[in-house]
Amino acid sequence: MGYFPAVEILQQEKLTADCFRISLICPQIAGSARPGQFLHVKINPGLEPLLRRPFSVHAVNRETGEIALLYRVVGRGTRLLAQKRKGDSLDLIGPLGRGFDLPAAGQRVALVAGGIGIAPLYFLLQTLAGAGNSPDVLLGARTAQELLLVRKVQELVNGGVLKEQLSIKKGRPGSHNGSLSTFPGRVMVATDDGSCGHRGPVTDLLAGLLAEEKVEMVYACGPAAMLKVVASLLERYGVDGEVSLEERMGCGIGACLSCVCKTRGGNRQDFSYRRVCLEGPVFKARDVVWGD
Amino acid sequence: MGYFPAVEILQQEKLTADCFRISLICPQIAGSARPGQFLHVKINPGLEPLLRRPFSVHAVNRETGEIALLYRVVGRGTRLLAQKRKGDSLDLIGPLGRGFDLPAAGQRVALVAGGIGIAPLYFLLQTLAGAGNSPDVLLGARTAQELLLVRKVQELVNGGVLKEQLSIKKGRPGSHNGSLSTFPGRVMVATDDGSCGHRGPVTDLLAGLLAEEKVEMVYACGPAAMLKVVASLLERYGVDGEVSLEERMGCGIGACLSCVCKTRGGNRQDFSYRRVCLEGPVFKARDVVWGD
Amino acid sequence: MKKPNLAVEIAGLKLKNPVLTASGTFGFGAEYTPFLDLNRLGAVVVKSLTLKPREGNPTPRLVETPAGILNSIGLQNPGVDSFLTEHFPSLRQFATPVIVSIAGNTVEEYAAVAEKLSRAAGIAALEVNISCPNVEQGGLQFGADPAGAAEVTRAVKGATGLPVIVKLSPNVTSIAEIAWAVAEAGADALSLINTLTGMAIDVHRRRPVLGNLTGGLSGPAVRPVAVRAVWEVYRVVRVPIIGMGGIVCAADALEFILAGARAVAVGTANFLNPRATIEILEGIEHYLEENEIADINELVGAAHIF
Amino acid sequence: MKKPNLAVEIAGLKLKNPVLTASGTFGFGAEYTPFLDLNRLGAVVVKSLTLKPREGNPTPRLVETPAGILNSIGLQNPGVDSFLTEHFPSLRQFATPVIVSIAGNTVEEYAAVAEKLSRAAGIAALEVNISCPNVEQGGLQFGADPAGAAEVTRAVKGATGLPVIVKLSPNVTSIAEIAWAVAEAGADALSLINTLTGMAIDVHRRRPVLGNLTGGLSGPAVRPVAVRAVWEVYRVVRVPIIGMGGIVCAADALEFILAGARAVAVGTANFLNPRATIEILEGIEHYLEENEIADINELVGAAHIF
Ligand SMILES: Cc1cc2nc3c(=O)[nH]c(=O)nc-3n(C[C@H](O)[C@H](O)[C@H](O)COP(=O)(O)OP(=O)(O)OC[C@H]3O[C@@H](n4cnc5c(N)ncnc54)[C@H](O)[C@@H]3O)c2cc1C
Ligand SMILES: Cc1cc2nc3c(=O)[nH]c(=O)nc-3n(C[C@H](O)[C@H](O)[C@H](O)COP(=O)(O)OP(=O)(O)OC[C@H]3O[C@@H](n4cnc5c(N)ncnc54)[C@H](O)[C@@H]3O)c2cc1C
Ligand SMILES: Cc1cc2nc3c(=O)[nH]c(=O)nc-3n(C[C@H](O)[C@H](O)[C@H](O)COP(=O)(O)O)c2cc1C
Ligand SMILES: Cc1cc2nc3c(=O)[nH]c(=O)nc-3n(C[C@H](O)[C@H](O)[C@H](O)COP(=O)(O)O)c2cc1C
Ligand code: FES
Ligand code: FES
Repeated sequence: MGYFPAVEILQQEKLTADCFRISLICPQIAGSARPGQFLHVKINPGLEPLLRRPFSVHAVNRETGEIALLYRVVGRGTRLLAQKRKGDSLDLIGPLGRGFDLPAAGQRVALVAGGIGIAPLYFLLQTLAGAGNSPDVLLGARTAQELLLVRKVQELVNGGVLKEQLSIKKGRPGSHNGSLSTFPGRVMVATDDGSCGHRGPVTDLLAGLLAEEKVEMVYACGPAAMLKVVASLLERYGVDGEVSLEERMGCGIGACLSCVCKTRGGNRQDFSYRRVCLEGPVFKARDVVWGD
Repeated sequence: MGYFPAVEILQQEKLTADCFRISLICPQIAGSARPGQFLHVKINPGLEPLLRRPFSVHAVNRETGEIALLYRVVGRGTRLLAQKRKGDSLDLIGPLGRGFDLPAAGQRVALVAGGIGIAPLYFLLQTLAGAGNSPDVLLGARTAQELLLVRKVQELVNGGVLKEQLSIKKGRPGSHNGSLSTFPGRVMVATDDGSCGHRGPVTDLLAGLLAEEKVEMVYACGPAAMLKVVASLLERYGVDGEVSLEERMGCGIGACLSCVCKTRGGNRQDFSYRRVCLEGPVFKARDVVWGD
Repeated sequence: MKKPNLAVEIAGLKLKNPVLTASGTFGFGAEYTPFLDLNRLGAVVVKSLTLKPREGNPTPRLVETPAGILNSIGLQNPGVDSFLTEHFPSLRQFATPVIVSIAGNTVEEYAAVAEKLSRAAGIAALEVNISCPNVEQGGLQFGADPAGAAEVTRAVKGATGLPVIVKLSPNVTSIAEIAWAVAEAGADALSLINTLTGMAIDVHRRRPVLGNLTGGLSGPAVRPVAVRAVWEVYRVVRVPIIGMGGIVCAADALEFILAGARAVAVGTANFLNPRATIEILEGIEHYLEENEIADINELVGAAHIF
Repeated sequence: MKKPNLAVEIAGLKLKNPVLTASGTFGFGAEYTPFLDLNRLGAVVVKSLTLKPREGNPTPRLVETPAGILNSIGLQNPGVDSFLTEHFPSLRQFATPVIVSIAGNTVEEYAAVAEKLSRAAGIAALEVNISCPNVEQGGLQFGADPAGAAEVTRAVKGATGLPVIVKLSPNVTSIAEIAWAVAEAGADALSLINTLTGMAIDVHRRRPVLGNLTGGLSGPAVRPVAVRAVWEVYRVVRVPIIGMGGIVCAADALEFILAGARAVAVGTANFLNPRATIEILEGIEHYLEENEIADINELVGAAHIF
C-alpha cells in the first residue's frame, strides 16, 4: 500500500453514456494490486470534492505499470473525474482492502456483475484467465446500451460465444434465456428491458447456473439488492461465494469507522460491524448480514 | 450593467512573473464600460473560490467587442484565474461602479499607477488618447522586472519618450530623475530599487510634476499607502484628483455593505461609510478619509 | 400535468412561492432589479433597520472561508425613517410582499421601530433580528436566552398588528428551547438561522482579519447546521419556519423544506449568482413536476416520516 | 539560523512539537504507519474508548457537505480492555506520547475507564470526550452545561494521576463558560472543538442521509467557528488549549496557535491526505524560520496583541 500524490493519466475513454475508463501509470500499484482491491482517489486537490472516492482496481498491466479504473458518473466527484484529461494527474492511495480469495485450481467459477460491478471482476477475470481458469461470466445492465465490456470479457473467457447473443435485439424485447452453449467459459447477458440477452435481473442467470449444479465458487459485484439475492441463492444451493460491498468512506484505511457493514462471526450474537475498507470490500457472501 | 454567466476567454498572456492579461469577448460590456468601472468575476463555478473577485476593466475594443483584465496573482482566486485557458469561460457581472470623471477638454492630466494600479488607468488613457488628451503617465513598481505595459502606455501617449529610459539599467541602481523631456504626454517610471527610472516611490514623480505647477487633474490607482500620499500631495498643491480604491467585496452591487470606505461629506461630522462597489471604486481624493 | 402549487402561507401571509431573500444580503431590493424580476419572489426581506441610522463596524467586514464567508457589517443601516421615505416607496411598487427586518439596542427600541413600521402602509410583516453576532447590543444578548428572546417578541407583538417573524441564532445550546419560548411569546413564524459566530486570523499580520475581530459565518459551510436547526425546531413548535443558511441551489432549499421549513431564504448565494433566487425557484418547481407532487406544502417536514 | 524550537508543554506533558492527531480520525495510530513515521508527531490521540465495547450507529455514518463532512460513528470502539491488550502495546513502542480519549454513559463510567487506563503504564494523558454529538448518552449531556462538564472533570481527576485534557463542544451558547467551569474543576488542558451538530437530507429519498439522522460536522467548513472558540476561551482560562477543527495546512494550524492554542490536532485532513500531520508540522517549522521566530511558544495567542 502506498500514497501516490500525482499519478499521471494516460487516457480517459468514454464507454457508454455515463461510464468511463481511465488509465494511469503507477508501477507500484500495478505490481502489487490483487483483484478486488481498491484505490482511494482524491479527484481534485482542495475542497471540491473534499473526500477521496473509492474505485476498484479494474485492470492492471504488470509489464507496463499501467492500471485502469472503470467508473460510472453518479455525482459530483465522478462528474469532475470525467473532466480529467490525458496528462492531468490523480492523487491515489492504494491498493487497499482485502481482495478476492482466488479459487482452488480447477474449481468451476462464475462471476456475476451488475452494471458497473464488472469493474473489479474484470481484474479477477484477467487473473483467472492468466491462471488458466475460464469462468462463466454473467453480466447485467438496465439496457443493451449500458452493457459494459462484453467483447473484452469474451476475449478473456476461454471458448467463443454466439455472436448474435451480443448484438442488440431488434424488435420488441422479449424474455430470452441468456445461456450460451459453448462451455467452459460462457458469457451470459441479462438486461432489465430485455434489449440484450435475458430479460430480467442477472441473478436469474445465476439461479439457472446454480440449478445446473456445476458452479463451485461465485464472485459477485453490483448493487446491494442484487448481492443480497446472490447471497440467498448461494445459501440455497450451498455454494461458496464472495461479494464486493460498497459503503461511504472517510479514511479508506481502517481508521475512522465510517464504512462499516454488518457481518456475522464477531463476538456478538446478532452482528458485528466490519470495515469495508479494511476487512472488505470483499466478504464471504454468507458472512454478510443484509439490510433491506 | 448585466450578468454574463459564460464569457469566453480569447487569450491569457503572462506579462511578468505574476501578472497576467486575459482577454474576453463580451460586446455588451465592451460597449458600455467606462474607465474606472470594474467587473465582478466568478472564477470557477462552485465553491472554490466561493466569492466573486473584482477586477477593473483594463481595456476595451468597442468594435470587436473585446475586453481585457489585467491582474496580479496574489491569492487563491487569482491563482486559479491564471490557470484558465483560451476557450474556457468566466462568469461576469458588470460593468459596475462609478468610473472616473473625465477631465474637461484641454485639462492637463496626470495618471499615477502603482504596480497593478495601471489596470484601470490604461483604459482611462485609451479614452483620453481617443479624445486627444495626452496625459503624463507615472508608473511605479518594485523593480524593472515588475513594470507593466510601459511600451503600450508610450504608444498611447502623444509624443515619444527617451528610449534608454525604458531599458533596464545595467550596473548599480542609483537615484535618477525619471522625468522625460518630451512633452506633452510624458511617461515616467519609478522603481523601489532604482532598476529603472527614478529610485523611490512613484509619488516622488508626482511631487515633481505638481511642483512644476502644470497638472490640473490627477487620476491614481495603486496600494492604499500610495494613494494616501497622492491625496496629501494633491491637497498640498490644491489640485483635483480621483483615486480608485479597493475593498473586500461580497455582492459588488451595493446590497451587502461589505466594501465600505470612510469618506467625508455624509450626514455625520467625522465620516460616513460609502460603498466602494457602488459609490466607488473611484472617489475624489479629497473625499476619502484615510486610515493608517 | 398541472403546474404544481408553490404558494405557501407564513404567519397569515400568503406568498406566491416559498423563495425569500435573506436580510442583509439583498439590500433594499432595488440593487437586484437589473438581474431579476422582483415580482417573481415569494417575498423580499430587507436589511435590518434600527431606530437611528448606524454606521456599522470598521473594515475589513468580509472574509472568505472554506465554502463560507464571515461578515461583520454590524447592522449599518440608514434608520427606519430614511428607509420609509427613500427606499420603501419604490420597493412597494412590486407585487411581492416586503418583510422588514428590525433590530435594536433595547427592547424599547425594537418596539419603537415596529410601531413606526406599522404606521406605514404596505409592509407585509416584520422579522425580528435577535441574532446578529456582530453588534455589542441588540443582537445576541436577546437571542441567546429564552427569556430575553421571549421578551423582545412580546414587546414587538405589543407594538404592531403586523405578523411577527422572529429570527433565531444558531449560537446557542438549544435552538429548540429558544424557539419554544419565542412561539409561546406570540411569534407568528420563525426564521432560522442567522450566522454562526466565527473568526479568521491573518497569519502574516498575526491579527484577526476582520475589523470587528469576529464575524458571522454564512454560506454553504453552515448548511448542515442550519438544516439540523430547522429539523429540531420543527419537532417542538407548530409555528411556520423560514429556513436559511447556505442555500445555493434548489436541492439545498428542498433539504430545508423536507426538514420542516415552509419557506426558505437565500442569502450568501445572491453574491455568487445574482439570479440565485430565481434559479432556486425554478429548480423547486422542476423537482415538484418531476416527482409529480401537486403542492409544495406536501413536502414540508416530509423527511420526518420515513 | 538555528532550528526554531517546536516543543510545547501541555498539561505537564512535554511534546516535541505541537501537532497532534484528533481522536477518532487516526484510529489507534497503526493505520497510518504506512504513510508516516509516528515518531515525528507531537502526540497521538486515539479513538474514544468506553468501558465496554460499543457497536456504534447504523450506516450510513458519513456524508460529505460543503468543505466538510458529517459523521455519526457513535463511538464504536473495542472497549478499554481490548485496547490495552490489542492496540496499545504496539503503539507505545513509538517515541510519541499516547493520549487516550475516554467517554462514558455515566460519570462513574468515565471514572472507571480513567482508572483502568491509569493502571496501565505508558499512557501520557487522558482526553475526556464530553462533546460527542452522536450518542444518546456520554456525549453532549455532559458537555452542554457547566455543571455537568465540571462533574465529569472532577470524577476523572479523582480517578487518575494522569494529566486530564477535557474536550469541549461548540454546540453551546458559551464555550468560554464551560471552559471556565472545567478549568475550575481541575482540567489540566482543554481540547476544542469537537464537531458541530448538523444534518443532511437526501432530497431523492426524502429522508436524512445518516442512519443516525444527525451527525457531527468537521473539516474546513467549521474552522472559523473553531478559531473563534479558541480565541474566546484563551481570554478567560489559563490552562493550555489544544485547538482543532478544519485544520488542513500549516496556515490553518497557525490561525489556532495565534488565537491561543498551544498545540493543534488534525482530524478530517487525515482522510484527505494521510501525510497531513507531517506536512503541517513541516509548514509550521518553515513559517517560524521564514519569520525568524525562535520558539513556537512566542506565537501562542499572539493575535490578541496587535
Ligand atoms: C470499495 C469500493 C469500490 C468501488 N469501486 C467502484 C468502481 O470501480 N467504479 C465505480 O463507478 N464506482 C465504484 N465505487 C463506488 C464509487 O466510490 C462511487 O460511485 C463514488 O464515490 C461516487 O462519488 P460521487 O462524488 O460521484 O457521488 P456523490 O454521491 O456526490 O458522493 C457523495 C459521497 O458519497 C460517497 N458515495 C456515493 N456513492 C457511493 C458508493 N456507491 N459507494 C461508496 N461511496 C459512495 C462518495 O464517495 C462521496 O463521499 C466503489 C465503492 C467502493 C466502496
Ligand atoms: C474595484 C476593484 C478593482 C480591482 N481591480 C483589479 C485589477 O484590475 N487587477 C488586479 O490584479 N486586482 C484588482 N483588484 C484587486 C483584486 O480584486 C484582488 O487582488 C483579488 O480579489 C484577490 O483575489 P485572490 O483570491 O487571489 O486573493 P485572496 O487574498 O485569496 O482573496 C481572499 C478574499 O479577499 C479579497 N481580496 C484580496 N485582496 C483584495 C484586494 N486588493 N481588493 C479587494 N478584495 C481583495 C478577495 O476578493 C477575496 O474575497 C481590484 C479590487 C477592487 C476592489
Ligand atoms: C453580508 C451579510 C449581512 C447580513 N445582514 C443581516 C442583517 O442585517 N439582519 C439579519 O437578520 N441577518 C443578516 N445576515 C444573515 C442572513 O440573513 C442569513 O441569516 C445568513 O447569512 C445565513 O444564510 P446564507 O448562508 O444563505 O447567507 C447577513 C448575512 C450576510 C452574509
Ligand atoms: C469520523 C470522525 C470520528 C470522530 N470520533 C471522535 C471521537 O471518538 N472522540 C472525539 O473526541 N472526537 C471525535 N471526532 C472529532 C474530532 O476529533 C475533531 O474534534 C473534529 O473532527 C474537528 O476536527 P477536524 O475538523 O480536523 O476533523 C471525530 C471526528 C470524525 C470526523
Ligand atoms: S473508511 Fe475509514 S474505516 Fe473504512
Ligand atoms: S460589495 Fe456588497 S455593497 Fe459593495
